[in-house]
Amino acid sequence: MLDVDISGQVGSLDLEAKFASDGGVTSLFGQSGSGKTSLTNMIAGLITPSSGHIRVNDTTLFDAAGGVNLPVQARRIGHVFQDARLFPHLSVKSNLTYARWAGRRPGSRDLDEVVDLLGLGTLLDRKPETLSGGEKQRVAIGRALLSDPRLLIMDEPLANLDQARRNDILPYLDRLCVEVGIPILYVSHSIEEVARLSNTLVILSEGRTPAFGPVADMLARTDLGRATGRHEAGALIEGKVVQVDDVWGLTLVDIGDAVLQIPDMAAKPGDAVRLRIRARDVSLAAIPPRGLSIRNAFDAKIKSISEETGPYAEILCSVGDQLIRARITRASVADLDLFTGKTVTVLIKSVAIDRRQRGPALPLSTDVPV
Amino acid sequence: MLDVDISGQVGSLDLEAKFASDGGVTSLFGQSGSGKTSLTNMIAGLITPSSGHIRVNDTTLFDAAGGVNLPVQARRIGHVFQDARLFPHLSVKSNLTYARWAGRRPGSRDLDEVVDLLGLGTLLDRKPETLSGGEKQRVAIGRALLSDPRLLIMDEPLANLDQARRNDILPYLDRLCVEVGIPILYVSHSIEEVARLSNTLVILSEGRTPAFGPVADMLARTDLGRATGRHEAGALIEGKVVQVDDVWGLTLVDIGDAVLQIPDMAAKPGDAVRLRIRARDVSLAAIPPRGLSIRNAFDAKIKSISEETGPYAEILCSVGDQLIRARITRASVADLDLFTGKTVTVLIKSVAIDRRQRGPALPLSTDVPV
Amino acid sequence: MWPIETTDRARVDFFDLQPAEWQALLLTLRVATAALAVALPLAVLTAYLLARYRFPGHGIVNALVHLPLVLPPVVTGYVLLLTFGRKGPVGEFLDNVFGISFAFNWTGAALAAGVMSFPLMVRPIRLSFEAVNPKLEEAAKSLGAHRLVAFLTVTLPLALPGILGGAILGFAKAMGEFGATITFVSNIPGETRTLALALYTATQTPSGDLAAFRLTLIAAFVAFAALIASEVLARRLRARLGGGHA
Amino acid sequence: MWPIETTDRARVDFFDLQPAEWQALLLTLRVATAALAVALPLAVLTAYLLARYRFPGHGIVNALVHLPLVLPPVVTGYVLLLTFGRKGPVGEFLDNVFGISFAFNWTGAALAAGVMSFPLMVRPIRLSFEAVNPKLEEAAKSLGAHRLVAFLTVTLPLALPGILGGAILGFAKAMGEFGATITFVSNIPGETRTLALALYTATQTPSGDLAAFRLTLIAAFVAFAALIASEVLARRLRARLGGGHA
Amino acid sequence: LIPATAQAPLTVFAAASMREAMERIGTVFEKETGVEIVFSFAGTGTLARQVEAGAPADVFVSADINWMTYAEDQGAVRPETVHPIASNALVLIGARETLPLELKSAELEKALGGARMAIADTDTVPAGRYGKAALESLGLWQSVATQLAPMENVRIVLASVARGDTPLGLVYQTDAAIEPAVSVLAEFPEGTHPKIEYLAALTTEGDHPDATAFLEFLRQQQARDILRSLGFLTDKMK
Ligand SMILES: Nc1ncnc2c1ncn2[C@@H]1O[C@H](COP(=O)(O)OP(=O)(O)OP(=O)(O)O)[C@@H](O)[C@H]1O
Ligand SMILES: Nc1ncnc2c1ncn2[C@@H]1O[C@H](COP(=O)(O)OP(=O)(O)OP(=O)(O)O)[C@@H](O)[C@H]1O
Ligand SMILES: [Mg+2]
Ligand SMILES: [Mg+2]
Repeated sequence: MLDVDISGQVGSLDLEAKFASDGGVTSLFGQSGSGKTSLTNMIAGLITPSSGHIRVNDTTLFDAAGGVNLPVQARRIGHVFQDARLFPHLSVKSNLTYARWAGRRPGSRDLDEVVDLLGLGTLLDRKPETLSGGEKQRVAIGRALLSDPRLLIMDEPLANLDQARRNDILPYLDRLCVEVGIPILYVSHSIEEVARLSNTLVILSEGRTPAFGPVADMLARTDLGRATGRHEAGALIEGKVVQVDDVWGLTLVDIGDAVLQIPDMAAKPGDAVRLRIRARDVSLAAIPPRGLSIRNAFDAKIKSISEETGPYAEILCSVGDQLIRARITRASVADLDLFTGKTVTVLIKSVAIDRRQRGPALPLSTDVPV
Repeated sequence: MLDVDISGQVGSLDLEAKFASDGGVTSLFGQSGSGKTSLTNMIAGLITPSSGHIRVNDTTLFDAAGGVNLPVQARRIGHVFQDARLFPHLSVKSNLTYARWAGRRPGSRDLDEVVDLLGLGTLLDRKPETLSGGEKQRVAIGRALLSDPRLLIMDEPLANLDQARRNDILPYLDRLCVEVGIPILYVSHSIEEVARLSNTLVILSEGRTPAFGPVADMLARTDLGRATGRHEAGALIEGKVVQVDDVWGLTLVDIGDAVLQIPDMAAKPGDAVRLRIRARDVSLAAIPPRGLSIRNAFDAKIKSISEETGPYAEILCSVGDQLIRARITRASVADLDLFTGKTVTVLIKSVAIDRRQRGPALPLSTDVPV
Repeated sequence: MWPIETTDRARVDFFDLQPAEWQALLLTLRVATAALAVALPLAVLTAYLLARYRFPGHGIVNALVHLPLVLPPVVTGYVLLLTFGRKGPVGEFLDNVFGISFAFNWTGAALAAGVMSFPLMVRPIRLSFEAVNPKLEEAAKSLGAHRLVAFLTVTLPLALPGILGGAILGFAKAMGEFGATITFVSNIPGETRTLALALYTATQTPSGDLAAFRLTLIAAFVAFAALIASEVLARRLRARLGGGHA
Repeated sequence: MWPIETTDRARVDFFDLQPAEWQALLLTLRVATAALAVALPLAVLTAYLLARYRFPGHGIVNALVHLPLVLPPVVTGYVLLLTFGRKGPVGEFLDNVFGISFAFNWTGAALAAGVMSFPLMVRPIRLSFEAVNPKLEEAAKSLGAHRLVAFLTVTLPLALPGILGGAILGFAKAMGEFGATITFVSNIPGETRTLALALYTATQTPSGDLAAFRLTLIAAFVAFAALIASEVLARRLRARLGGGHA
Repeated sequence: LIPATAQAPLTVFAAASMREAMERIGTVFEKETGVEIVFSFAGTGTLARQVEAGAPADVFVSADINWMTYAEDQGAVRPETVHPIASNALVLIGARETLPLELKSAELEKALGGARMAIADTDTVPAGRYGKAALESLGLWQSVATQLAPMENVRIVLASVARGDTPLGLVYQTDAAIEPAVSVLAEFPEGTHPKIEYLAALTTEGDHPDATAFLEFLRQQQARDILRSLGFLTDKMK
């Protein structure tokens, strides 16, 4: 649980942020200079807001009215800074274990596990100065993970990392959140990462938080196009695994009025899953087509059509009580004679579906293509 | 023209790099710690290789055999460092214009133009310390752009920038390369960026360059899956604009045996274009379907089918003398009864096609979704 | 200056500087300023060389710089006398060729002060140079700045807090320098009798206590003023340098 | 030690230290080491306070620290004599309560050396503290380190080059301190006659020239050794600190 | 640290200009009595203030009547024990083999040739004060006052003249006697300056049993011989 309602001045920026989340991963999303780092610094206790409060789980970290202002070292926040801020005089290993020997936080996490996850095995005796950009970033992540935090703040932690490494780390963070119950405040410019990882999305724009809420809702909102990056818009679909097809490596997911086939190798029947379906990956057909490699085809009802200038149109369709967005050309809207209320066939390539898992007892989601 | 063949030791890394490119954008791609920064430092003259040579256009920057080793300041390389390395005591403006007043490089580029491009207008009087991460990065880019370089080295320049800003900067770099003819050496972890921007792709792996070549060829190579990130594989298609449909905002591109419709608003008939088509966006049909929102459907012949373990299969198809890759499920390969030599219908959503422009006299490519 | 009640008379007398005190004060400022003006650039150069280069003789230069600190000032003054005195090898040369004479005049006092304060300047300046990230100079070069320009526009400004710190130590030392000065250029009122020498003179006479006390106050006051000015300057500098942490 | 040809006899004599010289040398080392041991921690503390905090009296502390530099050493020595001497208020108190006496013994020499070298230590150390990025201490705190721990594990080690630099200046000054020492604790062989004082003593008569020269060499030699050791240490330190630039 | 037993060395605070003489006398005294002696040499003023501040000195040897009087006034020395042990004369010196001159304004001017005359500091160093008095009484002060180079101690005056930095210098006869590189050009007649006397006394706080013996020894023939051999005058001492 994260409950933030603060205002304050940072340089020329007038920050006024208000949002709440139920734990899990809360993503801060906004343009460069919108105040993301400033906001995280206030939550971490590095900048004192002028008013408001900050609560994590049941602990009040800051409350201007109540005169509460826990010092940084008492907040137990694992902070991955945007600039890694490694200790230049300490070896990688001493950096990683700093919270243990200097912060007296024994830490429940295993050093070896984190070292393996981040691929730091061969770097332990090195000094930060000799590390590459991505290596520094990984050490910074490891240092925060090992600090036994009750909240993890990660300020663009994967910016300099390659896809393979991201694909290792993201599920780990997911698991940390789900299994260990550590909430994460995640700053990222990558809507991919945000969509894949977060439960709650907070939009930050010029120091304000014009909107926040469950990530699915937020990604479906068209009024936030500019902030979230329109072409990355999509929908999150809730479903339940009904069957695992080991022969073809496919998993069947019941989403209510349809069953989707997705590539997956780690699901069990009965698992609750969330699927991210990007608007650009959804095609529509006026009549159910046959003989396509596209495996997912089901009927849906057009709820709205937003035609924009330019070549694109955004179609919102409902399947049962869930929503799916499609982006097609305006030309196709005309060709297929689409209108609100019409029933169309939604086509989604299996390979284009991202799977995310939620719920405490679930196994770790694996390295699926994003 | 860029011709690099060097070897040297950097810390524990044994670097041995050899590649050449015909100018344009050369992307260095490799995992964290593979030696990208070290290689760029050698080219920039910050690390002296133990042997080999470095040539840019017609200038030899380094030649161990010939005893040539131009000092950094004589190499005229605009270097965007991975860590921004702004001058902390100078204002943003003085940082930007440093090459002019301290390097005595008058510079052909206009300060205002660069400031606008990078959105630095309100920051000119600020000190670097007060900038946000992305703002620092933008100033670093601007500083290099304004240094009148004959080669631009950019080490993950967009890592901390949001999509909108990237979409502003990438076409500018493209134009710089194409119109002004400044070659760019670009380090990035984002295959999107690499695919969109570069002519030549150099793979770096543990200090070696196992492969380099035109980006289209490289992305089509399946043996580099690990390095390029398999799910980002795709193909580059050459074509010529035959018609511009202003009504629907579509451009028709003749790719030889087929005409594709892509969303575009800035092309002229006769323009040569390159299209990037990702394998995950390509569907196949056994028989030509009808009534789909998918606008591009044309026949192609299956050249090969690589079935992997897991759910995926990669199909290589030929259209005229060009190649297109499709990634579909193994299940669909069986369902559609695909085999090498069979003629199938290739389906590609218009909205999924990335356009890149090449050739000197072409107008600037605009902000298209990636 | 403003009307003074007669009862304040004694106090006023105490705070009014006597001509000899004025003379010593002005001379001290002149000597310390001249010492700083000549020694500081040299100290910056020496500090930079020691910080950034390993050359043969590095250790010797370093040791020579510190020598005036280790030897009793009288010895340093004596060596100066032997070298720069009218009949000393260097002194004679300078006198004949340039007409510069250090013997028994205020320039000699400045020379002594400069030599004695040199090690105090070099060390903090050197530390500052060492603390400047050499990568910034690399960045400057990559933008076309030649070595000297890169030094002048990047490294030097970033080392300014240290240079200021060194300058203060040096100035304070130059103001207080006594042993080498009296040995080298003797204690000539108006010419080489700085505050420190005047103060010493006062302590060496049984009845000089009050005079010594006054002179101590004057010296302390000037030092305070210089220090406060330097603190203000340093604060501005740090603000301008953005803490030096980009 | 090794067989020596008789023709080398004079040379050997010259390089063999006489008992009095040994005594002075050992005393000097003892005094300088003791001065450093006591003054350095205080200097680090003072420097940190001056660097990181603005408190009322900041300027005064800063000025007091520098005062021994501005005043002629004789004055400082005299003030010490009046304060810490057998009949001085502090001296009497310390003697009565703790049985500590600085009067005319080597601890007094160490006190004088410590006071005189204090400003030379504070300045470089302060500069080093100011050069440490405070964001690193923030990072340490965010990892649970309490203020003092963060200081001890991050700021202090990163400031070590400056502390070492200050220590060297201080040690060199302590070795060469003369004016305040001779004034405060006089020139008693074996007790307060350090190398610098012995050197002065030797220069007081023409027949002392050779002795003075020898003593100068000894002092210079010790200083060189200390400097070289410090350079080696500094180089190692810089290597360990990774240049301080992460 | 100095054990308060009879074994403690006898501590003598002596003017730095007496160093050679004192050390020689001390050696003889040690040999004869077996009493260990320790000397502390510094400027007379410094020593006087230290004795006043309770320095562990048993005997104070001053090169200057004023400072001895000061010490007496402060109760630092026992007035009844104060007595002269030697006296000295002032001489004008020049570089070796310079011709003697007469103490006349014109001759001094000529010898100086625009350069300075080295002298011990006329305010702080006894030799300088005596020198000033002598020059004044000879009517020379006016003409040379602006051409003086007052130095911190006599040794530097000697060195300065010996090296030719200053053509003339004003020092004690004892100093001139030991420095081979200078010649005496003129002597200042007795009476042109206050009596140059070296005085010794027991300190108030000193409690060394052999202190009185040393004080006595300073006046005996052996000590006088040593003092004379170094150029001090002892004839008029009682
Ligand atoms: N000390 C300061 N003085 C003036 N402006 C400041 C200061 N500190 C921050 N700012 C401004 O406040 C804004 C928010 O900064 P912040 O670092 O929070 O941005 P951000 O959202 O993290 O951006 P990025 O994604 O680029 O890291 C920026 O425009 C920055 O320039
Ligand atoms: N001084 C050094 N000592 C030891 N190893 C070093 C040193 N400098 C670099 N390395 C190692 O060389 C490798 C290459 O570093 P480089 O900075 O070139 O990587 P990179 O490809 O730029 O990585 P990234 O994408 O993370 O920035 C890294 O593993 C790094 O740890
Ligand atoms: Mg930020
Ligand atoms: Mg790198």
